[in-house]
Amino acid sequence: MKYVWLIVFFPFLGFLINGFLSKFFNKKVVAFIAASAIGLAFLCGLVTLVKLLAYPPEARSIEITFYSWIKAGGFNIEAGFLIDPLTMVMVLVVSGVSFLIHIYAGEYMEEDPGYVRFFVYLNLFVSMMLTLVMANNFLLMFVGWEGVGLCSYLLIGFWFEKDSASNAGKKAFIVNRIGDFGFLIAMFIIATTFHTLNFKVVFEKAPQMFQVGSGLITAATLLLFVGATGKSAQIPLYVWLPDAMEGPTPVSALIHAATMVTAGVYMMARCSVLYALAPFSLGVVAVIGCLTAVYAASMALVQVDMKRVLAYSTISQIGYMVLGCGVGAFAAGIFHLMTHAFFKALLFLCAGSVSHALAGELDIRKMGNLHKKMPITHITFLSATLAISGIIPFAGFFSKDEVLFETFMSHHNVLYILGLIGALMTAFYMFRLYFIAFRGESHVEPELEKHIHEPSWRMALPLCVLGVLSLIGGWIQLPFFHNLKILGGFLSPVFHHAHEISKMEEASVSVWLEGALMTLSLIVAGLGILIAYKFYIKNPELPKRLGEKFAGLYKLLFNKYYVDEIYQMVVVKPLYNLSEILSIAVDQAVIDGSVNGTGRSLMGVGGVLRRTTTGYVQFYGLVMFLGAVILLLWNLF
Amino acid sequence: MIPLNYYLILSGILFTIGIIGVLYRRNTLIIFMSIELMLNSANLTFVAFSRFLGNLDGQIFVFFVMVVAAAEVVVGLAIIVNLYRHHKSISADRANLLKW
Amino acid sequence: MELFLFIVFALICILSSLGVVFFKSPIRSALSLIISFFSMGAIYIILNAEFVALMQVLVYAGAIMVLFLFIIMLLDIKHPIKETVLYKNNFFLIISLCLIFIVIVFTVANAAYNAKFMKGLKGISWMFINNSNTKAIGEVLFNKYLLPFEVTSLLLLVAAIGIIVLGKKKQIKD
Amino acid sequence: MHETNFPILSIIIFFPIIGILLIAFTERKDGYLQKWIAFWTTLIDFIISLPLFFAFKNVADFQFVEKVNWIPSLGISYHVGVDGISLLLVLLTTFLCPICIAACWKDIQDKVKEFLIAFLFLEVSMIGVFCALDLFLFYIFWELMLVPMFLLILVWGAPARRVYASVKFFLYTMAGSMMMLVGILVLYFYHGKVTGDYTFDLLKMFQLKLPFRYEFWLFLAFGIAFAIKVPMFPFHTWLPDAHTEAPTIGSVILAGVLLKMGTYGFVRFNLSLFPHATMYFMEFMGILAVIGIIYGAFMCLVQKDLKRLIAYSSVSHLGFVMLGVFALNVQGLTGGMIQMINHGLSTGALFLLVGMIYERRHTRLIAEFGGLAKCLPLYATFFMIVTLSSIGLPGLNGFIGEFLIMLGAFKAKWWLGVLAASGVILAAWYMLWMYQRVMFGKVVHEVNLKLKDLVAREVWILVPLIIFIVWIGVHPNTFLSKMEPSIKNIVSKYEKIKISEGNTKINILKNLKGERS
Repeated sequence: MKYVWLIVFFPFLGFLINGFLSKFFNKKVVAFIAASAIGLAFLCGLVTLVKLLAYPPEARSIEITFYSWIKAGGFNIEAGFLIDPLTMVMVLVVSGVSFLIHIYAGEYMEEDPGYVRFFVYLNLFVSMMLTLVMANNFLLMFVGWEGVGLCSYLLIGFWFEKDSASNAGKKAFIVNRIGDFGFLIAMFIIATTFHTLNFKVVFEKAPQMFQVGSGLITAATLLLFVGATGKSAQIPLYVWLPDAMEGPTPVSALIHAATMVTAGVYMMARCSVLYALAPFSLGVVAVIGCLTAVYAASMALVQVDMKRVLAYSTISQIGYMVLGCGVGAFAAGIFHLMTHAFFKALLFLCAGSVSHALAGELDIRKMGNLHKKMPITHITFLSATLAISGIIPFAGFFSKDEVLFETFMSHHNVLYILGLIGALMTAFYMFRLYFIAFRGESHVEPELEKHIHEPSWRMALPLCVLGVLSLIGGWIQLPFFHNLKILGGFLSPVFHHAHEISKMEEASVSVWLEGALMTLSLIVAGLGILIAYKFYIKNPELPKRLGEKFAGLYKLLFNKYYVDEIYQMVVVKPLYNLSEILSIAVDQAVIDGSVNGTGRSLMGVGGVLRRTTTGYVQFYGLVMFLGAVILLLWNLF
Repeated sequence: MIPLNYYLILSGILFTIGIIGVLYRRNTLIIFMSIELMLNSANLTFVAFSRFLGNLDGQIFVFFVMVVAAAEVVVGLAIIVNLYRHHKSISADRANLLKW
Repeated sequence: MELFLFIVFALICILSSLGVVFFKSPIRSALSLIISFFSMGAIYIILNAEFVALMQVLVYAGAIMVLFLFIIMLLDIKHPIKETVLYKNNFFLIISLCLIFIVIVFTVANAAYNAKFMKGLKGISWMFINNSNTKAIGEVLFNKYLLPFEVTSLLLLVAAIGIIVLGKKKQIKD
Repeated sequence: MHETNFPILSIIIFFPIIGILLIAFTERKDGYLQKWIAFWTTLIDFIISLPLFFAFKNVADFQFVEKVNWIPSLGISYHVGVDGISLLLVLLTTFLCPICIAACWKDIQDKVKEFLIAFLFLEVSMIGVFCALDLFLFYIFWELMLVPMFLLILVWGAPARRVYASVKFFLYTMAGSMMMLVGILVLYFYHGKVTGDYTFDLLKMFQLKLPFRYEFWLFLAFGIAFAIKVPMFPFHTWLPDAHTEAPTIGSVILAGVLLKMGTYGFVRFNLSLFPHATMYFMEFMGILAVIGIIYGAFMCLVQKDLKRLIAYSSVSHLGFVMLGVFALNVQGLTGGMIQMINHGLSTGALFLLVGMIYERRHTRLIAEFGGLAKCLPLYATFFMIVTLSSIGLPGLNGFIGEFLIMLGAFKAKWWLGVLAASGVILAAWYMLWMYQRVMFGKVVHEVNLKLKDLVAREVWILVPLIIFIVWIGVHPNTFLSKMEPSIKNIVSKYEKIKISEGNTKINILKNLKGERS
């Protein structure tokens, strides 16, 4: 168990080697080092998992501290790692998916000049993500939190010649920073009330010191949620994710699908005890999660860029995870997180191989019946689409159904219905994408036509592995056989503390009710697919007619509800103008003015006095005599 | 016996006339003469007080005043000569080089 | 009797000094200055300070005025300097200040009049050693005031050097 | 407080004078010999100061104290010592100086001899200020420090507005220190009147119990001098001018060390000598500090000149430090102290980087640059690391300071902490926007393409700074433990007051009136 720090150390070592010694290796070696670093981390993760399973379920929470990081007065933070089932799930998901993506990226970034720099940033990202996941106190998690934000800034703005890329990077970092502002304030509240930031201590002391629904805890949890919205792109602070598609596709696959965006969900799961103590903030979380799901899905309906569609679908799927956490079913949230990581990464990688084949072309209107020329990509893409829309054997079905089931069970009926609508839309836009891109007549330009080729094995292998995972990923949490809920059982010790507080009754659910709910979500998904089929295969001109009829609505959705423009107008522009005014009005005019003013006025007084030296001796004599007389008068009277 | 304050009034008047001469007249020579007049009025006060206080210090002091007056006049006139040589006139207005 | 003499000489002295200031040509003002010196000497005699009177006449009237006349002759000022207009050089200001000064002098004089000085009116025997004022003055001068006496000689030396330097013609610089 | 026989502090303070003498004897033309001499003197001075760090026992009182009577009749003594607060600042100074000399190798070509003498003299007075324990000696070093800095800006500054900037800097600080002189004299006479022995010794002043009225006005007198030096919000306009006109080394030292005089002064004098007044002014200074943070950040957004932008960013950073100092609790003060060191390192590095690009392009306007990352990759990486440290990215040094300060401020007044935290967002905004305009995007001006990347010398200037930036970020305790005890004993003074008088504004006013009646 002592070697847990190796998990984080290997990617960091990869970062250092590639960073400093890359001059001596060629591309192959660099890719190998990067991928092997992540592979080793994955293996260590497995070893730790095996060791963890050896412990009895309740004792599965080991904390290893290394050194005292900051010691100031009574406030002492130990840097260390906390190993428990939740961490293990995250570690395995993160390192596993990133290992596959590293292999994929080895091939994908082949002819890119910044090859080494790409892998350096990627390795740094994975090590930061692992620190975030395994940290034992809020501050170390915050280090990982911002480190991950930094790497996403670097990777989004990877092709920094493109202004749009560097702008997107800057936007991502600043929006994350706004989220971190909330996280920071929450940390202060926790630090001042509990005098420590260590998870174990805080989560033991919280229930004793505060009863359910106390104001302070609600404030802290809400601010933590602000941090989460920043990082996991929920309603207010999601604007950076669609622009983040400027980065290379493996980056989007790794960071903006599988790992970074789920950090917010992980943090909420980690602080489940605090959230249990504040039902109000749980409610807020659930509402925001559900709204984001529906809102993002609506926007995804009309997007034309493949990666933008996937970006919005990520936002909406995370909305589901947040909804899961919001209704108190943290295990369901994490389960959906895991399955989502698989099929969303797969979708992005397929998008990558399509753009690879079409020389960077991502506009779906210029694609069509690629299924014959790219069989592997086509099959894996199909499996991922089925998974995400929630069709029975695939992983997406089980995880999304679990979330919707928990929402229904905890009587959030309105949210349940919204969730269903979201699921419908998801199914629709995913299959819209599938039909336009792979089925239907080909709109590919003629000279690109012959260029389409199946990607080499290094790109195809990850696709297949992820395909299989997105198929069998769901089976570890089968709905009917409670004793067979492997993942649920595995995670339960972590969340039982939270469940005790919020007195979640493990209601014995009749099998019929569960079956009914499952069939209902199946029907909804099927409906979505049929509509998409009718729209884009049966009579392709139907969407165009619909588009004209609801032109207003279409334009609104297409321009992303003009949210970016609103933010720009409401927040960015006024702040910039304010500083402009401030700098001119206050700085130059008032302060500088007053300083120079005193200088000039002294010069003025000097000028006046200068007049008195007329040069005539008698004038001076007169003045002297005047002074003498005045003195005499003064003394006499 | 003439009381002391007659002498003081006399010297005061002489001193004032001297001042008028210095401040009013443009001719440097006249200025010098009025300065001599002022010094004399001071001497008068010295002698008057030594007479009424009953010790000789006052009169001794008159000698020192005379010495100073002599030195002053001599140097002053030398300057006037130079002034005249330079400006061809001894009017006090000429020397205003110090004017700002 | 003594009072009468004092008033006569005082008047002469004031008139002559007014003359010094208000005569157009410098020669006339120089001569009126000599008259005022003589009247001053007379007043000193009234005050029984013979040696000082003698000195006054000798040094002032004799030496300094001769110098003045000499300079006037040397500079042969033909035309008196045209006086700037009366009120130009703030004549009224000077007059007003002098009036104030006169007021001050009167008050000081009256204050002195009733001050303790009057009591000091002892006889004048202290002024004479075996009835010679000069001896008394010489005795005090060379005992109590020896150092100042030497310093004045130094002063005169400096003045002499000063004049020589000032008086030289400007050689053309080599 | 034990008297050490070996005068290590005096050696550190006056060692550069040996350098000055050596340089004085070299002729004018061989500039590089002079530079080598200056470099070696400052380096040896740094090496001598290292044992100071290791031999420093983590104890609250002053160490390495030397006391020699200077003018006994007036009670003035050459009294020098170091405690937790001033130790790290002395080390920062001796650490930055060799780096500055190395940085000015190509930069200063004319009148090198005078430059180096002025610089070494500046170093002497800087270290002197941090070690002086005698008010009179402190004031002398304080004034001595102004002269060489003034010359640096006046003679070697950018020819545009250097006279205006240097005169403004000089007069501004001089006006402030006049107030301080009055304060020192009032203290001197009051101490004499009360205890009978007229002395300038700081340690005796600590025991002095001042009535609130005295404390109130003395706090203001000292406060203004230090507020101008810090620069706090209303008094900061001299800083951007001084920085834009100063040569690279000038602004590195000005930002790296001179600004710390103000904050050090607040901690050493205002906080320790006038506890009641500090309690009274705490909220006011806190608000000023927060305004400084946010106002500084806003200014940075609109600056066109790179150096002016960094100057305003240091106004914002020092606003953080002041907030930490006036949080009046251990976390805030520790954060403030460590943030002083961080600011010295990161802003110093920023100015060095700007100096390097100025050496190549002879311009500081951001519009002139663009897409430098393509042609200067190594420069871009260094610039990125330093920008992140100044933004306060966790894992680097900026975060430690800012986190502790905000925590301390949050404990003192919760809304102060929240406002300060907003400063963090603004910092990210203007720094990244600057970084993007300079480094990313297409290369607009062709001349940027032909620029050479960093030379070995320049790399070796930046590497020590980066090492310390990362060290403080990863393992700050090496430094925090040194300053812990002295901060505790200052803060304990305030805990006693809080407990004894339940000090709220009202009863401070009460005892203010009490005194008067």
